[in-house]
Amino acid sequence: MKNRKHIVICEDAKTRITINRKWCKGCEICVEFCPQKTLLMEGDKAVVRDIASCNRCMLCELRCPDFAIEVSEGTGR
Amino acid sequence: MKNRKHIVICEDAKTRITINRKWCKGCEICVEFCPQKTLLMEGDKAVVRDIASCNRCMLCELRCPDFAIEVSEGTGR
Amino acid sequence: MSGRYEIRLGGSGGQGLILAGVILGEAAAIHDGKNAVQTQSYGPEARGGMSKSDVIVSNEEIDYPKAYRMDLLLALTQASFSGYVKDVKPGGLVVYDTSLVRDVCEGNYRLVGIPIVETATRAIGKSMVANVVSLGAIVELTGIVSKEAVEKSLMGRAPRGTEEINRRALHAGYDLVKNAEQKTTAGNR
Amino acid sequence: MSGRYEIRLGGSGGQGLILAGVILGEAAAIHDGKNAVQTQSYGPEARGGMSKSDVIVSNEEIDYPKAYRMDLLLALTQASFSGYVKDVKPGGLVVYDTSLVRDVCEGNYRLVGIPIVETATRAIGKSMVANVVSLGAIVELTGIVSKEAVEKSLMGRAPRGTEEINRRALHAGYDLVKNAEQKTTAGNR
Amino acid sequence: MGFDYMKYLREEKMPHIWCPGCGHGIVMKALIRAIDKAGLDQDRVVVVSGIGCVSRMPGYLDFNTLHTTHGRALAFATGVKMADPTLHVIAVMGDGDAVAIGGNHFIHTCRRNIGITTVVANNSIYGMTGGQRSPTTPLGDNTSTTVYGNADPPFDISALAVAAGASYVARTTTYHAQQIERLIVSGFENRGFSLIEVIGPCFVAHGRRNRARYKSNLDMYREEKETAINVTATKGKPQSELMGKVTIGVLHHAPMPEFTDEYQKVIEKATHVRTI
Amino acid sequence: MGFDYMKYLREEKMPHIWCPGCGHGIVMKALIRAIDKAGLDQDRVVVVSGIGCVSRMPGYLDFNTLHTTHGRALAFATGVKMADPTLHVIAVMGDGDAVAIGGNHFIHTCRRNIGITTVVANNSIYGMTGGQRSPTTPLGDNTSTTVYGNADPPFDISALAVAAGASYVARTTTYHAQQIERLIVSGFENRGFSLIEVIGPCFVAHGRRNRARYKSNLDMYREEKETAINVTATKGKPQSELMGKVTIGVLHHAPMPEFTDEYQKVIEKATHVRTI
Amino acid sequence: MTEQRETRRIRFIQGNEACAEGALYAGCRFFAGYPITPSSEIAEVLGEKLPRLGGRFIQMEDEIAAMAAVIGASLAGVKSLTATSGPGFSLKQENIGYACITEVPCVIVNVQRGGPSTGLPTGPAQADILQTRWGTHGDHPIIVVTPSTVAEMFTETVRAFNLSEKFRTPVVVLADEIVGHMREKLVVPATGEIEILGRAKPACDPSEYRPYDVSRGDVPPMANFGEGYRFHVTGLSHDATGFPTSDAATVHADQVRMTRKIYGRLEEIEKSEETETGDAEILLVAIGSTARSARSAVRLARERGLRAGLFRPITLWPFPDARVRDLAKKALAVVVPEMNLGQLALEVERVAHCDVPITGVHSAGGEAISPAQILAAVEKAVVR
Amino acid sequence: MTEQRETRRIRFIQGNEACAEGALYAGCRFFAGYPITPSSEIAEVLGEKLPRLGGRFIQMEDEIAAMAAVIGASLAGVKSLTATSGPGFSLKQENIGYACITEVPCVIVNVQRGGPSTGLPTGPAQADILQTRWGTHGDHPIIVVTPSTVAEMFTETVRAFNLSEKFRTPVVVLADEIVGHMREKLVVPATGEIEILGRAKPACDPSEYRPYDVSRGDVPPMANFGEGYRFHVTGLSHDATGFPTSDAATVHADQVRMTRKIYGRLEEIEKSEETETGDAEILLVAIGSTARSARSAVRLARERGLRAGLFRPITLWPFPDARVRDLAKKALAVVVPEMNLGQLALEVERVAHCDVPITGVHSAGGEAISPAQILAAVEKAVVR
Ligand SMILES: Cc1ncc(C[n+]2csc(CCOP(=O)(O)OP(=O)(O)O)c2C)c(N)n1
Ligand SMILES: Cc1ncc(C[n+]2csc(CCOP(=O)(O)OP(=O)(O)O)c2C)c(N)n1
Ligand code: SF4
Ligand code: SF4
Ligand code: SF4
Ligand code: SF4
Ligand code: SF4
Ligand code: SF4
Ligand SMILES: [Mg+2]
Ligand SMILES: [Mg+2]
Repeated sequence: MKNRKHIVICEDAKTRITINRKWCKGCEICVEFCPQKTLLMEGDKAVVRDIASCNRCMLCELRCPDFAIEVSEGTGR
Repeated sequence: MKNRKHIVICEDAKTRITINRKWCKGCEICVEFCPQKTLLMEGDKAVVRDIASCNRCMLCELRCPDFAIEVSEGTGR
Repeated sequence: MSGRYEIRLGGSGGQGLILAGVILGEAAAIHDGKNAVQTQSYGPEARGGMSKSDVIVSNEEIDYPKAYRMDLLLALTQASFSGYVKDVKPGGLVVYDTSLVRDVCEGNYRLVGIPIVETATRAIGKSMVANVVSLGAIVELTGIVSKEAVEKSLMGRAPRGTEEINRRALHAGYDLVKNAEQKTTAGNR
Repeated sequence: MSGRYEIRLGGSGGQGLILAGVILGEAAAIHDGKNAVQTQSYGPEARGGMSKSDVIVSNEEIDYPKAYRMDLLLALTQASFSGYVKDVKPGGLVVYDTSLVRDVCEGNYRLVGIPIVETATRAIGKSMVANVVSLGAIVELTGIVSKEAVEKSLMGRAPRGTEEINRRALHAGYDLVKNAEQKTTAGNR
Repeated sequence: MGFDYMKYLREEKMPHIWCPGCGHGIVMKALIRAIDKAGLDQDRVVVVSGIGCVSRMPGYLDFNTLHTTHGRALAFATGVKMADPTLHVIAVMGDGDAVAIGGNHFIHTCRRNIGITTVVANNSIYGMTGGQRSPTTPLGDNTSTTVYGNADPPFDISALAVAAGASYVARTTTYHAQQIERLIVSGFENRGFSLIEVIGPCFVAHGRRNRARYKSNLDMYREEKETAINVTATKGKPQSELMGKVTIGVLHHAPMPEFTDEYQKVIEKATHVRTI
Repeated sequence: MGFDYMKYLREEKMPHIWCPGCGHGIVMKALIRAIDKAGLDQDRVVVVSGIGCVSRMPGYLDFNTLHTTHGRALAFATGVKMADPTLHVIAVMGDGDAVAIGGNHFIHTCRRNIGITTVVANNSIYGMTGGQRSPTTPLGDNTSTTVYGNADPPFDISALAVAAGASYVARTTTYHAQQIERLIVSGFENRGFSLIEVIGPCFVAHGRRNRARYKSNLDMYREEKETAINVTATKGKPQSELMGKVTIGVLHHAPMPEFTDEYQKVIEKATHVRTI
Repeated sequence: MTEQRETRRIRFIQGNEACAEGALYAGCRFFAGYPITPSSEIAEVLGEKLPRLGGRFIQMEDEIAAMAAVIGASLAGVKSLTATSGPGFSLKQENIGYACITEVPCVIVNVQRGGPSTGLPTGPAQADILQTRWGTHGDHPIIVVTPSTVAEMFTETVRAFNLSEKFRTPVVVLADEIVGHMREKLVVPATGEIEILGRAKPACDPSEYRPYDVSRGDVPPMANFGEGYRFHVTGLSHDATGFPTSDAATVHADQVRMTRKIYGRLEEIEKSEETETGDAEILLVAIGSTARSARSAVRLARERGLRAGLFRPITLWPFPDARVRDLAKKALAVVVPEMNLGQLALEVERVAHCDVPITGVHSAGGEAISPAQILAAVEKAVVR
Repeated sequence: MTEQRETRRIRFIQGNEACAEGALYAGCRFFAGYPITPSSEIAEVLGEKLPRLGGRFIQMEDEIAAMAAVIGASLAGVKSLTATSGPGFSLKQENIGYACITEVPCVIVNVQRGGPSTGLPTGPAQADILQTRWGTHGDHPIIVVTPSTVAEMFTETVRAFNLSEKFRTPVVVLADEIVGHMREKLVVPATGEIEILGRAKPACDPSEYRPYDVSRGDVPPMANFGEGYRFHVTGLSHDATGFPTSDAATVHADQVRMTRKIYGRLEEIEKSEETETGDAEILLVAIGSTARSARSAVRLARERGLRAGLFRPITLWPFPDARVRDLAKKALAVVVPEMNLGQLALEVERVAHCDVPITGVHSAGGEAISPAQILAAVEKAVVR
């Protein structure tokens, strides 16, 4: 994914969550099934509520039907 | 079956075997699987060898694919 | 009115514009005794994305059934405004929702901006009835069908139990127009 | 010989007449450098019942590929004799098996009755080669193909191990004719 | 004694076209006896077939008879049954008809459990067209399209029917002529889709090409006799002992609602509940 | 972490056409990961589909991709595989594609055990055409063609595949995203035909019409989660406890010779043994 | 509500819905189909309405099965319908031929979309014109009607059933996406307002019944399965008894008879509409939704002083050779607009090209042809 | 033995066998089929011979699957064939349209028997003439060749493959039962004696490959699956990239281009044979086995002093409009014998009827038309 305006990155030392707002269709799957309640819906897009709570289980990424959310290790920036 | 020339009837007191020589295609099934060896092939048609040996098990009639052999009780004629 | 009058209801899937078009067409064809043809977009264009419902009303027989030089465009999304406005005929009418359509370009048509969705949500309590509010606005603006006709048609199509809310939405549409500021531009396109 | 010569080999399925026709056609077309077309009957007619294999031989190109006025009919069953004899052309030749065809009607054709199946069974020991015996008889009678050609063709088609028996059958066919009484009738059909 | 087949035969069409020793005649006779035993009204029986040797059967049977296109018998039969659910609809098909080109209709008709009694005369070959491999031809067999031995594994038609949802599935062979009749009769009794698979010989187009196993059609019947094992006798037997065996008898019977009956409920709902 | 899907996506074709919450995207991602994990050469992978929502998948995938006619994916795939058995041939179909119009190709491809890895995205509905009943729609459901409730009983696709002869049959749901991937990878490892059935939601054309069960697509995912039971956990459980459950995991694995391998033997025979 | 009524009803509905209503009005009580855009609404409406009238609806496993089921149901005496679009219509071809040779009445709707193959599933086209005539193998006469309004989707479906029953033949309603999907006013006639025909039934004793007895005319009376006439139906060539024959003379004669049963009674089958053809120098020939554009074009042309006229075949097949030839003879030019690359034009060419030059106006990309495009062609035709 | 050889071989074989041999000569290495009379021998011969050459043969579950498999195999780079007769040909129609729109080379043999439906499975016919042109839905150009001798079953099959590869299009070999089943001499040419064409391959880098790039001509170069060009193939209307589009202008232009790729290069496709046409007053037009009878009839007519001549289209579609029109212009009458009720005649009528009266000689009962029947029609035509 090229870094464009619609790409929103949320990051802490351990975790980096990237959401492609153009591709996100607002299905809420990532939010609903995140075991940590890390995510929430803001209008019809998923956003990170609390990056620190993420345990990087990857379930949101695995289940997002739209290739719109990506979880990786924080770059420590 | 109307009684025509090609209908051959062989009968004793107990048994009547009717063979339709026009329909018989000579497959030998009746002969081969008659438990009493009552029948035999004559050229390419089945014929009765020994009517007395027949036990009226009906197997020949049941298996004849051509509706060409019929077993019934003898009329006692 | 005589002759052919072309209306396009443009928006996105789920806004109920197809139904609005059907109600309008039915009002004209059945209750006002005119001729009407309603068509809509199908296929990828219709799924999720832009949706359009075209109604042609005429006192004469309608041959060509597709809208091609619109007398009126209703735009409930920016995309439908931008995409369809070029097909409005000179001197035509463009009605748009003031909250959803922000980038309004002027041309040889009359622009009418009204808060349709807001009205539906605030006054009626259901954004879903924006389509009926729009209907009211269009009828008030153009008189293309009689109010009796559109009301009969609406009542015939409204699911049981929603008659009242729909009637209110329709009237809210009438009222919106009565109160609205009308911008008219006579561009030289 | 020049011009078209039509041969029908008629009998019942299983008598190998199709193959005989193919051997004859091949002899003419490949080994004698003539033109030949072979056709046969398909379908219900072919299953169990009557079977026919037609060969047309010509020095010229053969257009119409179906036999319709036969120069020669070979009949290995009564049914094929009775069914096909009417299509033999005036002055044509009818060869039949004397044991299988009993009801011979005369007409404007030459009748040649020979004990084909008997020869196959007695002289060769295999009724199966009646087709090849027939071939020999036809070749001897008509010279429609050369003996070298028919032998080459036969050897090319005979399954390995059966070459000798087939050659003997062919020659038995030649001999049959040489010895046969030939009935000729000049009816006035 | 001596069953009178003539009542149900179009005698003027006889003798039939099947080759000497072909099992299709045995199946036809058993079907006639079964219809008679079940007491079905001759005028209310419809026999439907596709294309193939066995599919010529309806032509000989004095019922309402429908000889359709290759593979489509069950789809036509479904239309007949839907139009008039009180008709007794019987389908007769070959293995090619039923599970080669007709495989889709076969599984869907099983699934739907519509009241069609289906007899598949499975001779493991395309008889009509001269002996090409069918989807039930055993591995290794010679056919006109598998001259190096068949490499295309066969279906178990009955197992397929069970998995597809058929409520009654039975199998036997042409050797077991009486059992065919009995199995068809119980097929009639099952309200819904019933399959009776009858394994039979085609010496002319199949046996002849596999002389190592079959010198004549009789060898094929003998094989049926020898390889058959009644389903009741298989209980508890280890898989190894059943290798090469053909299980016969009622393989599966699990009654479930018949489709036109269920549709009748739809009609009742529709004529009562009125949605706009 | 963070799998890079872009290597295998035709990014310029994204976002895909599927509705919000549609499970097809989850299947596509799992397939991509499985291909990556199995290390298949991108140039040697052919993805074949029929017609339907999920059958649009190949358009997004950067392989050799073939979007065919409705129901015929496996028949096209068979041609591709026969022409070049070294290609990795993958078929993706919907339930309608696979077992409605495509049912015959489905059972025959299972039977043949040809090396095609097949993913059926079973959402129990015809999504593409707007929500008509499919052969996997549950009894009683409302669809655009069953407004009085569906009376046409559904298939168990996996069971059908097993009976048809498939050598590897696995099932899971879109909720079990990781398991899809694993099951596809082991499908690749099975030499022959492998079926991976993935049960998924179509809220737009199915769920919406059955509001009593589903308020949103999330309810459909929840149902997948709740009804699924791993096959390993079913052992010994009485049938009654499994009612309404969906068994997931590898349901059947019985390796058998792959068809193009067997055909290679035919070629070898043919080039050595010469008949006249 | 779809029950037949004492009074007319006015509705504002889609062409596809009107088609379904027409089927019900004509007495259709069985539908078998397989969904496909842009015809699915016909199935959906009938899935809801048929059971209300005691009729039956079934969604089959594919289009082949749907066609088969429809024929089976018709043989059991129930008027039957199927509906599809191009891909499904292609699949039905074999069984359409079966209905032709067995002379089983039934109606097939094809709502045309862009082709070939999957093509443009939601784009209109008229590219199956020649397929409806020649799509199945072997000689086979067939009747094809082409509605161009929502009202005609109703009336032509009724007529299709009537023709089908009267002539014992499958009839195709060849619509296009535009006509199928647009909404217009439909006046549903009261019961009895349009005459509904059924098939001629045998009067003889069952034992004497011959299903293809044409001694009293080219259309043999037809018994239903289950009525006591135990007859045989086969897709093999057959004689009057219904049993197979391969007697060449019999088969040839029967093929000729089957053609004659349609072509010999054209006056009962042909239907067309003419607009300003009286003095037309430029003749337009068009069907379906394109004919509507053509009618507009005629008006525009007349406004410009051009003597244009439109001939619209409503019965497309058998093609109205005679009338088209007559009109063409009087014209200076013929213009054939159609949503394809030229199919109707070939037929017009066959019957009329010696008399007049023919030009086509084509659109094969899924877009309606506008009156302006046709007008341009008319103007050009005049100049030449 | 079927391997290609240094020297010619002479064989006496059936037309169907010659067709199979022609396919092998042309480089066909895949066959998928479903048995049907009277075409089954083609499958049977190839089932035996393909594996000897390392090729592959598969008997599919039906004709639809066979057509699909053939397209799939061709996309993987292998020349592919299927063979069938009427009922199977009807079933293949949808996928034939797929091959047209995706422009995948392949050859389909239809050995015609009597129709419609099951008809006369072993009787000859020529009643699929118009179906080969119009059988699938949607506009689609197609090439159809019609052999009339065993030798032509070979050469026309070779030519069919060559045309198919050259033009990226399905090609139909339309034979009839007589030509398929009769035996004649076939001289199998030595390797190299007939030029064998392959498809034009892309020269560009895979990243730049556009599967329908027509910038260098109407026939786009074609990569095979697995070669590194990862492209998309769809039966939806698509643009040069191969991906779906519903842009009307693009789709229309592409449909026009696909027609042009065939109709624009007629000289490379047309093939015909003329017998005594130089001064012909009575023009016969016939194909396949009927053309043989017609040639006899020409000779018989000439013997009687009648100036008859025969035009035999070998490429049937695209139809040789220009030549038929020219010949018809010079003639006093045209006679079209065909084993059907008049199909070829309609096409002749289209191109020529303004110039000359046309009569047909028909046989639809499964019997060949004899030279005498044709002669009678010629004599009658003269009298008129
Ligand atoms: C569409 C179509 N394809 C192929 C055929 C040719 N055909 C006729 S019968 C048959 C197979 C018959 O085999 P099966 O159903 O097993 O019956 P059997 O002859 O063995 O009794 C085939 C392939 C056809 N008639 N129609
Ligand atoms: C021959 C043919 N018949 C019907 C259709 C219409 N059609 C397109 S997709 C589809 C069903 C799709 O359902 P499914 O395969 O389950 O896929 P989904 O859309 O649910 O993912 C149908 C009926 C078609 N394209 N072709
Ligand atoms: S990785 Fe797991 S914990 Fe983190 S946001 Fe995603 S689902 Fe929640
Ligand atoms: S799962 Fe994906 S598409 Fe759905 S809300 Fe989350 S990020 Fe958006
Ligand atoms: S009835 Fe039994 S014993 Fe008697 S002849 Fe027949 S088979 Fe033999
Ligand atoms: S079983 Fe029947 S056909 Fe066979 S030999 Fe005996 S009587 Fe004849
Ligand atoms: S070919 Fe086989 S199946 Fe057909 S009739 Fe003969 S034996 Fe029976
Ligand atoms: S209609 Fe259903 S299957 Fe199709 S994209 Fe939408 S949710 Fe998915
Ligand atoms: Mg069979
Ligand atoms: Mg689905």
